[in-house]
Amino acid sequence: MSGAEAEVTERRPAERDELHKREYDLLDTILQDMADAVVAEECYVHVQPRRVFVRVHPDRLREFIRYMQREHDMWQVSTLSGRDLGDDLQANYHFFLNDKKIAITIKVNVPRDKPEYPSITDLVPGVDFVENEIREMFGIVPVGHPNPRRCELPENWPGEEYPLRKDWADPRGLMKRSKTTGPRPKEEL
Amino acid sequence: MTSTSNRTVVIPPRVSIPIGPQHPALKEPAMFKLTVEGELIVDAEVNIGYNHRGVEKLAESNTHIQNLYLLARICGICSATHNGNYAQAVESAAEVEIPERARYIRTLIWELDRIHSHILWLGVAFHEVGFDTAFMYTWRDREVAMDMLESISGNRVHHDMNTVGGVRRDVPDELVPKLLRGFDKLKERMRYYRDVVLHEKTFWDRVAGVGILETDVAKKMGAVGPTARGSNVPVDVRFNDPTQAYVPMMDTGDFEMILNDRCDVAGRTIVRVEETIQAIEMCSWLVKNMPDGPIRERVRPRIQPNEVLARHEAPRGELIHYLVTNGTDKPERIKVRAPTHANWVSMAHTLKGNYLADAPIILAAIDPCYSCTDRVVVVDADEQKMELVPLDVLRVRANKWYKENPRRDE
Amino acid sequence: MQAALDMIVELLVQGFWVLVFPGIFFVTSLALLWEWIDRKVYARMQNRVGPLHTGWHGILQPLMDFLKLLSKEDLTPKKADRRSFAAVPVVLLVLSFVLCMFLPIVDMNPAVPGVQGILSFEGDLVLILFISTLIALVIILAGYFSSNPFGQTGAARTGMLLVSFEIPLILALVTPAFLTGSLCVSTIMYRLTQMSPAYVWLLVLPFVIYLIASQAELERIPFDVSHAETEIVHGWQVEFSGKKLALIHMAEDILLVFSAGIATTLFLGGPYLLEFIPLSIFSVEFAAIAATTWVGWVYYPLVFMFKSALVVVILSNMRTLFARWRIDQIVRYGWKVMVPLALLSVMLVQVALVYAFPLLGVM
Amino acid sequence: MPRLGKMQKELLKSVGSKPTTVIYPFTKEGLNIPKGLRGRWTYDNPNMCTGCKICERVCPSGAIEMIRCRPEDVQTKTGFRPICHFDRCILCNQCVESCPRGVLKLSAEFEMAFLDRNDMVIY
Repeated sequence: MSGAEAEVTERRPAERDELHKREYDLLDTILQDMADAVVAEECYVHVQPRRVFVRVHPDRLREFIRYMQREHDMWQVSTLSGRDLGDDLQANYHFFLNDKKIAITIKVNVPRDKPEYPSITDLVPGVDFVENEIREMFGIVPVGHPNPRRCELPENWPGEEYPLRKDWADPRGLMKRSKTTGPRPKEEL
Repeated sequence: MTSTSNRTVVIPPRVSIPIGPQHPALKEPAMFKLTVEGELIVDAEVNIGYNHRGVEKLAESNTHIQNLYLLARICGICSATHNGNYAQAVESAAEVEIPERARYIRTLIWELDRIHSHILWLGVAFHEVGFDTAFMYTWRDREVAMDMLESISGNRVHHDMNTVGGVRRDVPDELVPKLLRGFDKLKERMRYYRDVVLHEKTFWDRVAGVGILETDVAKKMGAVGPTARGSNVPVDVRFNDPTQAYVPMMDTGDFEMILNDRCDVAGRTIVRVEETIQAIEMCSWLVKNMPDGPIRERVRPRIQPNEVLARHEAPRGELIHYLVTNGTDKPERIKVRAPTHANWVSMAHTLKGNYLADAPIILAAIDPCYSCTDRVVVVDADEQKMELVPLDVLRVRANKWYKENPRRDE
Repeated sequence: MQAALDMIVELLVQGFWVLVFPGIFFVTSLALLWEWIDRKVYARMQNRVGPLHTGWHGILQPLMDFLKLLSKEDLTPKKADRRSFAAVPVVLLVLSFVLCMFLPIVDMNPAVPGVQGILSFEGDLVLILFISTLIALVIILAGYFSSNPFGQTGAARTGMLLVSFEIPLILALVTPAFLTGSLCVSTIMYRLTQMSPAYVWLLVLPFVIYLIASQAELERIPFDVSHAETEIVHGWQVEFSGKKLALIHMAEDILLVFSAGIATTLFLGGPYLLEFIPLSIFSVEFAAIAATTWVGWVYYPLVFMFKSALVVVILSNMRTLFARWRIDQIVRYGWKVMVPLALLSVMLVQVALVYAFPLLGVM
Repeated sequence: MPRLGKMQKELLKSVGSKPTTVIYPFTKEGLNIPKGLRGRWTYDNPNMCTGCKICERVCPSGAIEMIRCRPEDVQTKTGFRPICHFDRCILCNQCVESCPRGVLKLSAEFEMAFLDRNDMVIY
């Protein structure tokens, strides 16, 4: 699954019609205020109502979060989901602006060989557990996490194996043992 | 009498009492290490992840249809929410409009699932506090909701009503009067239980002023669902981000979000009971003005590449499905954030400062829904050390110990 | 030779009394019956069926549970002191049997007027109170012997609970003694039946206090914080298993028999029922027949069981009605509500005896 | 104002009324089983089956297995027919919906307890 093909076709930007007016106002204010911290061509309003996707440089993430909390009163954190884009890894922070009633997803891309980005647990305590989870599952290390501990996988799980990455092909055949259709390694898909 | 001048205040030694992973108060295992001074909980640490089954990795190799059933099996009580939310995610990924009647039936199943889940929680809360009579009564009256669900979907727990593009079974017209009668009976019983919750002194003493979660702390720690609404935090996906049949229902304007500013377990209990009554009114509204028409839409199994954030108000809180499709009939990535996962962070905060006897009711107050793997905690009393021991190591140790001192000559 | 024979017969008869009829066998079967009544009433009030399959409507269920527990494996924790750990259930059982010996079920001693229990002597009320405190002490020691954090917490809670409910229990039991001026349970009961009904109104408040205090002594629902299964996993009973647990459950049931028995004896008029009817053929002739002939041996136990069953039903209704209080709430209500109420009732009785009754000319 | 003994009236009322618990193995009348209950998997009209393996592919828990046709069976074009290991089956009714010929059906029978897992197979 080459990264480029997913890049091109994955986003469904909505046209600037009356239906998505509020989302586009929010997006414009964000692009205007934090132009340098944001990768402009990958920020868009989704066809689905009340959804905005924004991509931020890893080193400017904390500043962007503080800006959003200050300007747009963003306090409702939903979750943090990781993604494997082939050549680099992506962490998506999902927030919900309660008064504007818009769900904003902040994407942070980190290179596969050095997957680190500054953790935001002290700004948003709600992401404490999910940052540990993304470190175990994807190997994306949120630097500066107050108590990094193993919270999802068992203790004897080898440290360097990250199960949710696409190239993790289940060396010990755990998946094969389950008699369901079971996932086959990437190449058989 | 000792003279009061040199009276020494004895601070009870700090004892660390592990509640879990196997404990009668926890229906499913998570490990809470409570540091206790006498009867007061001084520090609490929440260890979860005992029931990680790798659903997200498995879901990446199933087709969307099979994933509907896999995700429904994540949680036994609120399976309709996972099922419905995933169907909703795939439909918005395929950008397909499902028929109006299917929306109404899907929302009806969601609300019925909320009713039976809240009544189940009320019974468990009564049992945690030792009020077994009310536990028996609430679970008897829950059968009315379960029978309705069974007559509509054919199965008590895993309804599997939704498929990509609509609903699988229709609500026949001769069933409607039976449903309305059931709703009235349920509403009358729920009013009685609201009365019991407010007026039974022994229950109210155990619930009032226990497990305080202030509003700003709840906001900061990302609490969701009745736990947050019990602390006056306006978090409800049905009102903030309505989808399916919630859109016309919110337009009528005769339902509004239920909030309570008590910030303790009593507040969460009242919110859940009020929500059940509101859910019953929603259900009767849905059944009364349900439009007729088709209930399914043909959707090709291969979904166009898209990334979708589907949100739904599960009985326990806000459920998130972040779905990324890649053109094949299998999802590229599906992230499932169950509502209980969000409440763990605020759980450690609410446990502090309460009595040990309140721990079970506080744990039950967030209505936790998690399940188990094979880990156990070995607490060595004399060396005061505690280690997490996986089951197979434990089994090896047990066999070795029994070999050394066989029981016969004891 | 004749004396030896008489002595042997005397021993056999005494043995029969102590071991079989009003003694151990009768009390144990009564304990199982009360547990069945308790579970059945508890279930029917919760709209359930309750024990059903063993015997008529599940009447043998408590016996089956007892036998099943006897056959289970009996473990002793490594850290616990083996001998004292094994001694606790036996001591509890023996103490509860001794307590039941003072109940006047059948007339054991015709010399003294009124129905006398097996061991009735002047001053056995004080001994009863001492033994019930002793049982509380043994329960606390059981918690510590089991060397388990849950066990120790349970034992500490039992201690707090029983200390705060000992005083109301004592004051409630002592009030009938004030009225009748005797310290023997059987004599108190006999004199109460002779007194005029005005005295009965004085006993209503102590009866209520006694019921609440005995519910706390037996550690049942509103006060069962010491072995609350959802918090500390059966508290002080957590390490007992197999035969030891069976004996502990039997001891608890016999304590229930004793509590109900004391309630009927001191507050509900003991084994007398028909004698209270003012008609002469009942209160005089029948009383004489019952006191002397074998009729008493059948009539008195039946009345005793009937009244005890009533008390058991009241206790299990209390068990159904309430949720479990926290230990600090129990101790607070114990000292803030129960102790003042008990003192008030004692003052009421004194005022009535010294001032009101001479004025009203009540004998 | 909370007071003690709120449920006393309800308790006395239920002492008189019939208990709602159904003594299941002995009497079945209490369980109001609805008409459309999804129960045991049945291989209804074998002559319609063409052995197209859609049901095997679509089953979420891999409970359906295609085996060679028995001689007395009907002649399916590909010579295969489905059998169900219903210890794995989750009764989701997806195979019945996906089957183009309507060969399979879920009956309303829900008692499927067996002592041995190997003989929990429907032919």
